[in-house]
Amino acid sequence: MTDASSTPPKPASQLRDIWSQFSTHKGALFGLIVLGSLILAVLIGPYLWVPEKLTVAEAIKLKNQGPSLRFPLGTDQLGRDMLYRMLLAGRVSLAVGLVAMTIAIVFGTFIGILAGYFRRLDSPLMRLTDMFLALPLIPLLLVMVMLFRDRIAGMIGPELGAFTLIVFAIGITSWMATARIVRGEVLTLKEREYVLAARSIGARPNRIILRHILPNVVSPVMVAATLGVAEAIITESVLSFLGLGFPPDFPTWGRLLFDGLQYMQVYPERVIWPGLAISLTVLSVNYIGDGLRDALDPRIRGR
Amino acid sequence: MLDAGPAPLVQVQDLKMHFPIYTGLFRRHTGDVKAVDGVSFQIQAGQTLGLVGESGCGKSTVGRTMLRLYEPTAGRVIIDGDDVASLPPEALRKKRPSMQMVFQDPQASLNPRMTLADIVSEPLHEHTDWTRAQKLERVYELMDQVGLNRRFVNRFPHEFSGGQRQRIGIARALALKPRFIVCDEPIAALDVSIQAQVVNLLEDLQEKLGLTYLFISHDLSMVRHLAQRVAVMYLGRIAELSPSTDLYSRPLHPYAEALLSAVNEPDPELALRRKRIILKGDVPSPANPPKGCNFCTRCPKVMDICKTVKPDLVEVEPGRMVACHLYTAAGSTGASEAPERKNQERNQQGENR
Amino acid sequence: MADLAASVLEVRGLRTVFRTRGGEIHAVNDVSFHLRRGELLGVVGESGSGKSVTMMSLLRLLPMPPAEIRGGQALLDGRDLLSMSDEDLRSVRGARVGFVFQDPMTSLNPVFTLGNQIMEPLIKHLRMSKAQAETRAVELLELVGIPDARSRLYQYPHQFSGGMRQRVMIAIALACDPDVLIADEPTTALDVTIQAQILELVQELRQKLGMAIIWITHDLGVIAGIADRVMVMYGGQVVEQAPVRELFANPQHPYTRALLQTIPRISGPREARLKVIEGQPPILNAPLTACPFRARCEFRHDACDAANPPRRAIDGLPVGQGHDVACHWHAPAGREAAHA
Amino acid sequence: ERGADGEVKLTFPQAVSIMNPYLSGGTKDIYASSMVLEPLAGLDPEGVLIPKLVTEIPTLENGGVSEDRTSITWKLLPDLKWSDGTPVTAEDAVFTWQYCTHPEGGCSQATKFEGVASVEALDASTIKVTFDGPKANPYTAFVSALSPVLQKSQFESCLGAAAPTCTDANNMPIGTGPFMVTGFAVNDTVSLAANPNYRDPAKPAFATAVIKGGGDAEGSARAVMETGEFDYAWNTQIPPDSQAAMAAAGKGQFVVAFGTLVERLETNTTDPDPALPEGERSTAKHPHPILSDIRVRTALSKAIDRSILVEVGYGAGGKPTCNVIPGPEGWASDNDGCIAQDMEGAKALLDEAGWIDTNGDGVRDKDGKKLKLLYQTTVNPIRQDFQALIKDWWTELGVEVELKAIDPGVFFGGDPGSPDTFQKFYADIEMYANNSESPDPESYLGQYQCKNAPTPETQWQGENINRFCNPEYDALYATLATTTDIAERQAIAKKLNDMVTKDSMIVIPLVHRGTLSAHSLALGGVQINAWDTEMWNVADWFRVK
Amino acid sequence: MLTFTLRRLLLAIPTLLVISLVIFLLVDLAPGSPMSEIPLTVPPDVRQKMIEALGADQPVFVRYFLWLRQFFWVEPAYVIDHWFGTSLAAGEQRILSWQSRSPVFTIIGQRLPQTLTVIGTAYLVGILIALPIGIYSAYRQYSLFDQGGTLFAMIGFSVPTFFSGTLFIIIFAVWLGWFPTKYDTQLVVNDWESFVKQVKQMALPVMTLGLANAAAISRYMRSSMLDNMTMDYVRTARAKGMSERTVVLKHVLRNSLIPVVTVIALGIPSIFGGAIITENLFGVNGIGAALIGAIRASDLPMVQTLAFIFAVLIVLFNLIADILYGLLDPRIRYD
Ligand SMILES: Nc1ncnc2c1ncn2[C@@H]1O[C@H](COP(=O)(O)OP(=O)(O)OP(=O)(O)O)[C@@H](O)[C@H]1O
Ligand SMILES: Nc1ncnc2c1ncn2[C@@H]1O[C@H](COP(=O)(O)OP(=O)(O)OP(=O)(O)O)[C@@H](O)[C@H]1O
Ligand SMILES: [Mg+2]
Ligand SMILES: [Mg+2]
Repeated sequence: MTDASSTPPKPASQLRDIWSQFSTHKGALFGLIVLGSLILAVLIGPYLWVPEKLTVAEAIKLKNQGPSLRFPLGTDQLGRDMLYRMLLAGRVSLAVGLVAMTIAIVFGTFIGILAGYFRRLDSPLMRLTDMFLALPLIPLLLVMVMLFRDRIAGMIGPELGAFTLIVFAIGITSWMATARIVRGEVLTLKEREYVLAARSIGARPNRIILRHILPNVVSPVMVAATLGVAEAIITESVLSFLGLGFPPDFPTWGRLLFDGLQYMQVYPERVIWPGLAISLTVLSVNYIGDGLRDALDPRIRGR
Repeated sequence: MLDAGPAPLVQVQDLKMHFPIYTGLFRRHTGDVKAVDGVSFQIQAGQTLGLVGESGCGKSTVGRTMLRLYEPTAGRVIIDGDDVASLPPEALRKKRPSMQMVFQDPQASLNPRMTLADIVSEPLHEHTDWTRAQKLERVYELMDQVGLNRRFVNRFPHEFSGGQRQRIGIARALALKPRFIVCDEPIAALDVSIQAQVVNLLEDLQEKLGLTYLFISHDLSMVRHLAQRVAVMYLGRIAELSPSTDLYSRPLHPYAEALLSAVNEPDPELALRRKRIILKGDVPSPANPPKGCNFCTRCPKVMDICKTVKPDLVEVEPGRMVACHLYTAAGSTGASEAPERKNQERNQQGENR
Repeated sequence: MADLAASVLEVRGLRTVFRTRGGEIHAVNDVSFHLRRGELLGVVGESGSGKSVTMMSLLRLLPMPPAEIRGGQALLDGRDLLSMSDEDLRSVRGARVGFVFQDPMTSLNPVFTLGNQIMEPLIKHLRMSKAQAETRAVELLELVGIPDARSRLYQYPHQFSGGMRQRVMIAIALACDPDVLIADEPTTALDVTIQAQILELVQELRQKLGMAIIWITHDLGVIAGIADRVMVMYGGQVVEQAPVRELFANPQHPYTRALLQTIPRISGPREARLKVIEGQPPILNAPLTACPFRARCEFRHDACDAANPPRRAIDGLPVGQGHDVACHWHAPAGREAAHA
Repeated sequence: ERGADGEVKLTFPQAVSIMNPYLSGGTKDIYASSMVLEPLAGLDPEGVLIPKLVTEIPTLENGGVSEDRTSITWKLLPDLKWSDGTPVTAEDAVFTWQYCTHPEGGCSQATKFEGVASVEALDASTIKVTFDGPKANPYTAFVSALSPVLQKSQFESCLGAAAPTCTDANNMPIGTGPFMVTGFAVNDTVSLAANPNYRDPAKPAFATAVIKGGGDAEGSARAVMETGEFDYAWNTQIPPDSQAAMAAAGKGQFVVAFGTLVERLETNTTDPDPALPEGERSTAKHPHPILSDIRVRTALSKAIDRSILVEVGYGAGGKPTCNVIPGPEGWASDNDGCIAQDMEGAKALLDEAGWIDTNGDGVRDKDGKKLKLLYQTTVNPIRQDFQALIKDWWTELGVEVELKAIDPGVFFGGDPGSPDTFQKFYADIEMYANNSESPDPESYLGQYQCKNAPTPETQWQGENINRFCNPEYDALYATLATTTDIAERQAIAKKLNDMVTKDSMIVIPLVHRGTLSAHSLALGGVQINAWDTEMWNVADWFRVK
Repeated sequence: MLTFTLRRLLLAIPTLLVISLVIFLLVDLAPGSPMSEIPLTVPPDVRQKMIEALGADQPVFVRYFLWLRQFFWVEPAYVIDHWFGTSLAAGEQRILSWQSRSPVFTIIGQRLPQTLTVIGTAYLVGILIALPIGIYSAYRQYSLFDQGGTLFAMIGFSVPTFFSGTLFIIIFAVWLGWFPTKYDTQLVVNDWESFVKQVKQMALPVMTLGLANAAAISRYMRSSMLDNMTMDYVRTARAKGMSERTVVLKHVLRNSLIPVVTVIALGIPSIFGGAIITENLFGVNGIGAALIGAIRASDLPMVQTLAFIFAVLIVLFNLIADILYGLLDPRIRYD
């Protein structure tokens, strides 16, 4: 059985394995392509598609136009090019959605693992979770904005400041579900025999958590992440609506959707574009999550 | 065989492991699962002690508590001079390389998301500061030792057969050159033809590296094959601790006797001739063991004294320790009479087939 | 003990494959056997040799997909289980064929009481009323030796020990007095004392009810104790089949021989070293064209690579009736040889 | 004929919280309660006084107002009854005065009784209001829906600190109006029924009325204009495009009334630089580095095309204006110099002021400082459109603009702890709308006195948002308070208006806004009124058959 | 189980007290004042008087303890008085809303029925839609139906209610004219006609919210079913000759429902919390609309009381979810 003569392989990079499995998942590829093109579009789109410079008076004459060659997605109530605005909005929305989701997931996973792994922390952390669930969101956000907006804006400028604050605010108010789920998983995982085995070789808790527990909570975390993106994008629009979000000349998909509502009946495309963009993002993140979950599981991989 | 070494490598003294039960409004501590309730034994360096008994009697708990995977309730576990049961955390971590464990379920004890290389080198990450290359070299060496093809380094546990998985578990245990290994039913989950491979491997390693084993199993024939001495456990206590040849030829404790009689011989001729003692009655809960002898609820030879007084584990014959009133009541002289009496009573309560 | 003439179950040329992402797995290859009324057929073979898949194929209990039954017949009193309608099959399952699965810990539904689970087939197949079914369920539990059966009826599986759960599984399988009981490693997960209790029970029931039993196990000791006839499987096919004494006394297939040698004994002299079967089980990703055991066989010769040996009788009786083996090599007869 | 026309259904985008206007300043509450509670006199759509509970409007001519203008005497209609059938007496008015001026009562209409020395019941039906000095405009107390008469017997135990605890009285006050409350669900629905004791036996035409609150302007408008579920919707401020689309459904019509509501830009004359220590930021201590220059302010105004703003935001509901007092006729200044956009003129002014784009980045600068402004307003789709348009124009002018939108609850909340209130004005420009509550703008113009500037010392309370301080203005305003001749008053008011607008460009008025409401075509008799409640003539409403 | 429940309930008290204090400080610290809805024409000194009359100028801890006293003593006493005709609460000040000067609990009492009927029905409808979709999607994994279900769920997640609600209004109220857009909270259901009216006016908000709820729950149901579909006991059931219907709808479903039911229970507080946007959109003046209105108006007593009740519900339903878990899953015991 042992064949010492053949040169043994070096431990291989798992990344390639994961990728090769990922790339066989049709849904995941679809998701990756869609999300990739969305990101690419919003990153370079605004440089490629530069709308014509119009004076206000000229633009107003062109308001509320339907899709045309000149304005592929039509114009808004001030005659601004919707395509350009959609692209700009996408930058913010995608960034907020992905970053805020990441913060929520990371924080939630962190809390969940601590609560699940260390008995002593369980009760206090779960009560903290209860508290966050019970806090009324809007006053919380109002307070955060009041306390930090100017300070952060002073440090890194109003736009980046708003971004940081919003992303942080959304993240900090949406980690609770993840924490609960992760805690539950960890409670069962830590009784697994391989965790015991790791302890028997003298592994420290941080190693056990990182190597043995964390990788096994990916699957529920992926689901939470999918939902998180959608929620973050929507929450951002609600925040903007409450004046807690980005400066008003900063379009985001959520805000375009919100603004478009007034015109929904007369110019339905005004809500369709941002709605479509949000749905596509969520759908693609969902499929990517599915694929990633499968790819990260060596038991499924290679089958 | 008994006096193989002057100083035993492993000494367990009155080890207790009680899992607390909390009940009531304020989670008051109202009782304990007495999984291990006063167990003492020693193992000489380079030898194997077999630990047998029925499911749930506390075998795994003994093994795990010895390695401080559970915090023992009481007792001392002296391994190579240090009392593991009371070492402070950092010292314990330093001590871990010298004592290792092979787990019952090879599938469950290997992280499904780690490759063979990761799994086997994990102890090295924790206890050495070798370079990658050095670690890899050691991994290969270990793989050779346990008979795994070096080409398998990048495979995941699910890509191995059960026997191979158990070899990975053994390689991991060997990585830090331990002196003592607890083998917690290392073959129970395996196919017969693979069981033999693993048992042979353990034997070979013991020979080559001078390892000391605590071999936990409920496969009595395997224990007989491997162990020099065997402890039979029942409900958290040791019922009998004897050299294996003596135990298998003439078990003293009624439970050991019943246990041995239940083993199936892979031979139709023998099978027909064997007499089995089928135990009746339910196994008591370890949270609420009977007052006297643990075995009194099912014992075919139960006496009145058994229901009130706990028998101690005493040496009734040279090298043979039994916890049973049949022997202790009669004193050391009564020990030789006991087997006779046993045979007479067999038909009264045990069922004879 | 067995009535030679009547076979309750006759399996002919069963083939089952799994279609997986990595290709097809030919788990069962041309398996044929029969089972007589009142007989206990032991099935042994190494892990992955297709024992469970064979038996589950009979009742079409495999998840399809990925499983696919490619051919063969399974005649239960002359009616083919593999081609009958789903509705008809359901009236066979549980009623005429009882099945005890490998793992007692997970085979019972954790959220229903035992009574509920035992009564289900009674109500469905025997059209009993609830009260009747309850009485019968108590009888069954008593039959499998569970004390205080009536109150146990309202308990949940987790309140039972492993051995008791296995007995409950047997009770469910026996509920409708089936003609055939298929028991898939019912005692592997249990320790010896409990195993002994169950073996006891099965012997008793067989005598009382006169049903035919297929008993899958790794444990040759168990086989030696209770089987009438033994079937050895390897690589998805039957490699040897013989009455139990004959098999232990005169094993023909190299695998069977090796298997008998690997096991340590509880009595007799202690072996210095256990025999092992070196090598890996075959990968069943294509239909067999050569002997599956050839890579590990000590008697390997050219014929083994050329063709998959068919089963041949070695005692003059037709294949399946007496002692037959699927091997190109002819073993010297006798018990001594087996233990060489 | 009373009660012949069934039910009339009204919807408000903001729900009614309370039916006692003295405990709420909210327009929704005042309008709703005006169907039940009535003042002695009201105002018609032209802003002219009309008697409600009195026989006639007291004037100097008829002797109702004393020669020295220190008292006014009202005469109640004979046989006037509360809806519970008890007679209305002068005592009720006296009580109302006591109620609102009680120091612990927190009366929101206290200004209505400002300067009132006493209210006496000369007899059962004669009420004499005495002022503590000559009063140029004596028609404050008991005039308009803001200060109706309460029934003494109902509110007697609700004086002062007890006022908020009288839930039943506050929610279901007994009044003299055409309707009486039959059911009240807080912040939701008010159910009303015709008052059997209403003074005109033929009115109201409707037997019952319902005011349903909640939702948004869009939804309210839709419920009248498209689905026809409601008869009347107050405050249906929606984009002109949608107005047109909804009107096309043919079920209802939009009506608009112009009062004095002006959407304006306020300029900050003090420096809001965050680098300044807290307490000095946006105070008179530091003049604004850019906006202190009138040329910059004027340029900013000139760059704006107000007609486009109107077209985008209000349609028929707005008119371009250059005044803070755009009406009524006679009070409004004829200043219209800002209506035409003058981009070139604006640029020239900035050049002249020394703001020149030296580095060619499109932003003017001076002494190394960029011409950069922070422009804030509340969250509101129309205001955000305005912000976008104005930013465009100013960018063209060479001004860099940073926009900010703030939740109205915070912006108008006046919480001294919040940096975002309009009084604190931690920005360079802010936009909102304000109006004079009565046609006579005296108190409204008082805002711009030096002493009214919000400062840290006053907890940032104060109406002089711009921190405008011109002794001339203060002096002229002082004469207004003592001038009684109407024509003269109007002249002074125009002058004051011009001082804050075209003369100083401290305030940059944008749009004279009307209130837009919608009513079903099946509802007759609606006459929208900007000077008093829109329900001022609800007794005359009827169902078109 | 009982001791477990009692223990958790006892533990909940300190938790809730801390939560109430945090909420209070938070709401108090939030910018905005009860005067923000007052027109600008009301001068500052009058505003100041009004604030004093509300007691809003008191130090924060005075107000907090006043609220605690009112919430835990006066209001219960008031209820007792109401039922038994005693006069425990005589002369005591109940919690008054700053915005409307009405007792907060009266307002909640007026609004609870709408919230429960509309949001509760929507939740129920959502569940009733979601369960079959989830079950069938899992049973036929990767089928067309399953893919459609996924799409439905994702759209349900990603489309905010303000969008779907407005869309439904335009389609069903404006174009088709089937349903009213404004909910009549005063409608009394006492005959067939008014019942039909009630159903009609509930249709749109229920549809809007039901869609969102169904999306999430169907996903949970599906994944839970998938987990259980491959369990050994399913095979046992088949081996007993049970029909597919029994196998799926009895054996698999019962096990799959365990986690789903707890998810559903955990979602129930959100019913009381109301669906702020939907309530607003359709004029269902429920708790959600009250909360948002109160927040906007900085109506501290109202916000505090609602937020606290909400916190109680969250803690309570967390407990109920745990207990349900124990009831549904006989393996779990809490003592
Ligand atoms: N962490 C724990 N908490 C509470 N009770 C425990 C725990 N671990 C084990 N027990 C109990 O201790 C007793 C002994 O368990 P142990 O696992 O040692 O048995 P075992 O002899 O190894 O059985 P098996 O042969 O089935 O592995 C059992 O009754 C078990 O239920
Ligand atoms: N669902 C499945 N998908 C793919 N392959 C399967 C599946 N189930 C079984 N197999 C394969 O079929 C072959 C036979 O499996 P089977 O379970 O019958 O073995 P067995 O003889 O019962 O082994 P054991 O003694 O371990 O139970 C194995 O190679 C196994 O990998
Ligand atoms: Mg064990
Ligand atoms: Mg099997």
